[in-house]
Amino acid sequence: MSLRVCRNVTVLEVSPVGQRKRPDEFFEIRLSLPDWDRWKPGQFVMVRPVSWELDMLWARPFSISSVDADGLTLFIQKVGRGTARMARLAPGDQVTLWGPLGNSFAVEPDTPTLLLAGGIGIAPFRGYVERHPHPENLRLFLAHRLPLECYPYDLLSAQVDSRCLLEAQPCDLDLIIAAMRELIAEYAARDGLILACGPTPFLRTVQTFAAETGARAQVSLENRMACGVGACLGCVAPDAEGHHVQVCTRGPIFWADTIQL
Amino acid sequence: MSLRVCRNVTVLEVSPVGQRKRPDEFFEIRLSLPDWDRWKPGQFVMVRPVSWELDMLWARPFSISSVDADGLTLFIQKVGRGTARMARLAPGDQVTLWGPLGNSFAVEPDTPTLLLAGGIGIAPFRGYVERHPHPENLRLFLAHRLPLECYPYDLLSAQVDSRCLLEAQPCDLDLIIAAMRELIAEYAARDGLILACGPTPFLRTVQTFAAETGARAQVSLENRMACGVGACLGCVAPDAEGHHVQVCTRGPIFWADTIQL
Amino acid sequence: MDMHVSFGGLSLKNPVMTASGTFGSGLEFAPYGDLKRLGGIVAKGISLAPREGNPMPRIAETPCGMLNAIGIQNLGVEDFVKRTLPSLPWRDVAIVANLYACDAAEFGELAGVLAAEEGIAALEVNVSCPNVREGGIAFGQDPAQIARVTEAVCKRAGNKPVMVKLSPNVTDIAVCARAAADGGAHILSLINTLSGMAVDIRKRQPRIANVLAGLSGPAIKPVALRCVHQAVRAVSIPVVGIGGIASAEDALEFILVGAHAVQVGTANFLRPDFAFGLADQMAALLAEIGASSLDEFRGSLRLPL
Amino acid sequence: MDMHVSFGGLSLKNPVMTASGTFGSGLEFAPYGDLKRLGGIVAKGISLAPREGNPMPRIAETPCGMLNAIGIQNLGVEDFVKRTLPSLPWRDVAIVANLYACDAAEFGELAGVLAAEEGIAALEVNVSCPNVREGGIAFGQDPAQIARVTEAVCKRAGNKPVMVKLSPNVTDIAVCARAAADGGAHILSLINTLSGMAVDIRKRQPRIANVLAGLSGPAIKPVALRCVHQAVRAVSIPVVGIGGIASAEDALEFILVGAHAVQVGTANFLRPDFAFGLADQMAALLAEIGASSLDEFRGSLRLPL
Ligand SMILES: Cc1cc2nc3c(=O)[nH]c(=O)nc-3n(C[C@H](O)[C@H](O)[C@H](O)COP(=O)(O)OP(=O)(O)OC[C@H]3O[C@@H](n4cnc5c(N)ncnc54)[C@H](O)[C@@H]3O)c2cc1C
Ligand SMILES: Cc1cc2nc3c(=O)[nH]c(=O)nc-3n(C[C@H](O)[C@H](O)[C@H](O)COP(=O)(O)OP(=O)(O)OC[C@H]3O[C@@H](n4cnc5c(N)ncnc54)[C@H](O)[C@@H]3O)c2cc1C
Ligand SMILES: Cc1cc2nc3c(=O)[nH]c(=O)nc-3n(C[C@H](O)[C@H](O)[C@H](O)COP(=O)(O)O)c2cc1C
Ligand SMILES: Cc1cc2nc3c(=O)[nH]c(=O)nc-3n(C[C@H](O)[C@H](O)[C@H](O)COP(=O)(O)O)c2cc1C
Ligand code: FES
Ligand code: FES
Repeated sequence: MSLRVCRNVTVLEVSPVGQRKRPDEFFEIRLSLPDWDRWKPGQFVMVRPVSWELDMLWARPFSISSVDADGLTLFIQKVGRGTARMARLAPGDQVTLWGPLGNSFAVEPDTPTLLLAGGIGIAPFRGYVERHPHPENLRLFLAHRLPLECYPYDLLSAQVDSRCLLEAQPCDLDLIIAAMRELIAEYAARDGLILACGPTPFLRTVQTFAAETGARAQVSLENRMACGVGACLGCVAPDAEGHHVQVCTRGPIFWADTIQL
Repeated sequence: MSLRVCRNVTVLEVSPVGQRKRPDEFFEIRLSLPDWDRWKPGQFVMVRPVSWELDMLWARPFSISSVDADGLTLFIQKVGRGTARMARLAPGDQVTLWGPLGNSFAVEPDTPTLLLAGGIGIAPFRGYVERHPHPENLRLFLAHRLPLECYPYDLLSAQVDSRCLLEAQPCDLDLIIAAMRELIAEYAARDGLILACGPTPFLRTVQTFAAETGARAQVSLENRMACGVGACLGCVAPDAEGHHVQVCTRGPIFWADTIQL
Repeated sequence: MDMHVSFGGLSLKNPVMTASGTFGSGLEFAPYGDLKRLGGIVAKGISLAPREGNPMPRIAETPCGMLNAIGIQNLGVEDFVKRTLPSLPWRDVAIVANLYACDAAEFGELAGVLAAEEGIAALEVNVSCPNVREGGIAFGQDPAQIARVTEAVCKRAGNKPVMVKLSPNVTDIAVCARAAADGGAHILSLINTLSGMAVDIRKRQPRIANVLAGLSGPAIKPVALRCVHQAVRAVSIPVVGIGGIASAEDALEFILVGAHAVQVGTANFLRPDFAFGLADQMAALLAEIGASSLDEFRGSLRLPL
Repeated sequence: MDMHVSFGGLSLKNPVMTASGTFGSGLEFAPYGDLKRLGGIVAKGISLAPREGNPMPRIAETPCGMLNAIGIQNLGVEDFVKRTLPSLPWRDVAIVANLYACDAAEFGELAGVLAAEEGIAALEVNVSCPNVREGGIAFGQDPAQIARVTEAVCKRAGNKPVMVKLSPNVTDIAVCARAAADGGAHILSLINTLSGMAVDIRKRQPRIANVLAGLSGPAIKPVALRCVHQAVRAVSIPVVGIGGIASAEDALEFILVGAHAVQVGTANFLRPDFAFGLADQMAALLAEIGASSLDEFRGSLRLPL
């Protein structure tokens, strides 16, 4: 039954996103298909360029952003040494890839569903929107720090009702939090579904408002990972009872009330 | 007075030599000029691609094969991890380079001079021939294991009297040694100058015959190096009295009777 | 080439084992290869009672290596015996239990429980618990404690071979090796991680919540080889080499200095199928370098006089 | 930012020194930068009598590191004092002599010769000589010997600060640090290299003629940081951090755990001008991360309760 594989795949394309303002800070990477095609939005892959040899031992986890007949697309923000080196990959380079890994976002076709993306957290929602049977039930909210053109926002806003807020100065954060509170309350009232992906403080905000309003919310965690398969216990988070659970296999997606952030 | 510098220079071109038979085993690499131009044949540079980051800490030493207005040419054989990674450099890549380092081959314009090259040992002789005021006094002998097209032999044989012998099977080695003995005896008799560059066993052969015949011979050593500037004492060889001398600064070229191989 | 090895009461179809804590229970890696291709699986550290392990963050990447301070998170020996062991292919691959406790009595008790299990091929003793009474120096850094713990485990190990895993964080590994051998160990395995640390200059905090952590991966291979070399010369019992193995060549380096088998740890994170092909690659490389057999190659390092 | 540091009787214009054995006498690097930009230069190891050092090969590359067994090749203290020292810019940059001997008396004698030299800013004591009578364990691995050697050097050091360089190859670095402090050391420097080894599976030989060699470079940085962290907490004398520093960030990590200065070793081989710009880069990085001064930043690591 296992669909997970580890393969060397080929880089097809590395294209900067929003390069005008932030050269190379965000990029999309297209990889040749490993021999799996069943995957669910919210799942991720572990990726390690073969050229890394012995330095930087760990692969890096990335949400599957989209898969089509030609390949697998990841959407990546350069935040450190590994992603910087990945931005320099060229077509033809080999990367070791394993997956699809982890669980996936709940899909309730007829439920009003709110997608809350914090920055690069928008990555998995591309696949979610593409695969959703009733995208008209979806709404996207993006809180972003960098110019909008850096994110695949246009792609999504063409398909679903979307809204975004820029955090340019500290006071913007209050606006964003207020907007999130309002949205979460609205979806709680409609017995909707809330899915969130972004940095930990962003997820904490979601968790807090969901708890306050009783909203059903899922959060996707981005803990540092070494193995991605549940073995190293390096990625754990405490669940509601304080037991350490692996984010890579028991997550990365958790119901907001089952995990401590 | 010091001419030595350390600079990041740009890879202009990486071209395989004799690729048909041995893909990528030999290659020529052209680098943009560091801001020096005075160098002498037999000197070398230390080269470390910036992309190596923290793995493979040491730069690799290579003889300066040729320098012209556009750049510096090295001629490299792939023998291990470092040279393999250098073969994958692309135009535009940055490498850290310091030099010119070490001493140089004796130049006696009017003396009959024999250049003995063992395989990749031919590299410095390209520059030696190009810079020699009377190339008609030079003769080249190349002992090689791989097809001739892998070496810059044609380039040199167009300029100086040249001869080569292929070591394809064990018995060929005897032929090569016999040829070397004969050549060295001839140059000893003519009070000529002998310059040798190649693997250690090759240099030992030169040393032995030079001692037997009283020939004046210089050998260029290829010890493993870490600093290239005489500081680490990792590259030393015992001189005639058994004192350890740095090959990088006191060499790489030694009169054959002053060093123990 | 025949890669089968027998030593110290263990019989393995090839000398490649996976190292404790880096391969989960083994089952996590089943999607990526056939567990039966491995010589052995050392399960993750097991204690008598369940342990939650250390707070997060627990891992950090370092040059050619990594730090971890997992803190032996596990569900306890009862869960292991009832739920994990039965689902492992223990008839076809040697399953080694890795025992963690903080005193000799507890080690003995743990050994007693595991020794009763048909599915366990051997017991590996992890003596890295910090000895709080002695200022944080671990049991495994004190030869007398190593001997005491080894004896306690051996007494309760029944017919299971006992493998004592040594720490490299000692002045003289030979003394520790002899202490374990004197305590009755059948096999030594080494090295466990080097004690290390990493800090974040921006947050002005350690990168690992536990502050101190264990360094593993290719960075430590030279230290591991040195320790194995010294241990092999210090004792007559067989030795399993661990530390930084990331290729067939690395594995053979440990065999060359005299190890009977190797354990692969951090390299399992390079790619989850890493360990499965290693024994075949070792066999091919042995043939390529002209070794006539694994036995002939083992310990054939020529030292200067 | 003001990068000047004074500690233990040393006054440096910035906290960047070059480590012994990796920077020659200093003069080898003069073509690549202005020696006066350095905080200090620790000269290569000096013994009373000239030494040829170990046979070749003496160095090998390892993952993110290197092994060396140079064996303190040097022309002896007399040559150093007469020929090297006068040509160094000792009025403008602190020149530290690195003393190597195999017993306390010899150390004392060496210290006496060097203490008389105006051009020497401090004495660094390298206690890594293997103690043949005690089975190859080095002086530096035995706290009692560390104390004895330190005393012997201090007695003859006149007004020169004495810096004792500790080995990481010990069970408890804190005990060694206290031994040196008790022996009268004014400063500790650490770490020296980790004991390691490399072998060639094709030749079936060690890659280093001496078999055992010292591991250095980025690979060992986590071990070095841990040792410095423990030493800083064990003693009240100032500590100089060494091991794997290859960037301004690395250097600041050592300052963060409490080091007063750092020494750069293997990174000098990355490029010969490496050390010259490091202090400026550290200053810029300190400003970037919001530190108000070097003093404020030093030792400001926040540990969990
Ligand atoms: C399930 C999952 C899905 C993810 N999906 C995406 C995605 O689609 N696109 C994307 O750009 N990023 C994604 N991430 C985050 C991505 O893995 C990290 O940004 C990346 O690993 C950083 O590597 P680095 O070497 O560049 O950074 P490092 O130099 O290792 O670290 C730089 C900074 O990033 C933080 N960091 C490092 N590793 C991780 C990590 N694994 N997770 C979170 N933070 C980390 C560090 O703490 C540090 O602050 C995902 C993470 C997880 C766990
Ligand atoms: C002064 C000097 C000039 C040189 N000129 C040239 C040249 O013009 N062209 C050229 O192709 N090569 C030249 N070499 C040799 C070249 O430096 C080595 O082939 C290279 O460093 C090997 O690096 P690697 O990482 O590929 O090999 P490694 O993986 O490090 O080693 C592979 C094999 O090469 C040997 N080796 C490694 N480093 C050296 C070294 N520094 N010197 C000699 N053998 C080594 C090893 O012992 C091993 O057998 C020169 C060496 C010196 C000292
Ligand atoms: C994440 C992680 C967890 C580990 N857990 C254990 C453990 O539970 N018990 C144990 O004896 N060793 C444990 N180790 C040590 C390894 O088994 C091994 O001895 C060490 O990592 C060195 O080998 P390597 O360099 O191949 O990883 C762990 C290592 C890592 C990286
Ligand atoms: C080639 C080489 C030679 C060394 N020689 C000495 C020496 O003579 N005396 C000494 O105290 N340390 C010596 N060391 C150790 C360094 O000074 C330093 O402590 C060690 O390399 C760790 O720092 P690093 O990782 O920055 O290199 C030497 C190191 C190397 C690499
Ligand atoms: S990343 Fe290893 S357990 Fe999750
Ligand atoms: S390479 Fe360092 S002294 Fe020659």
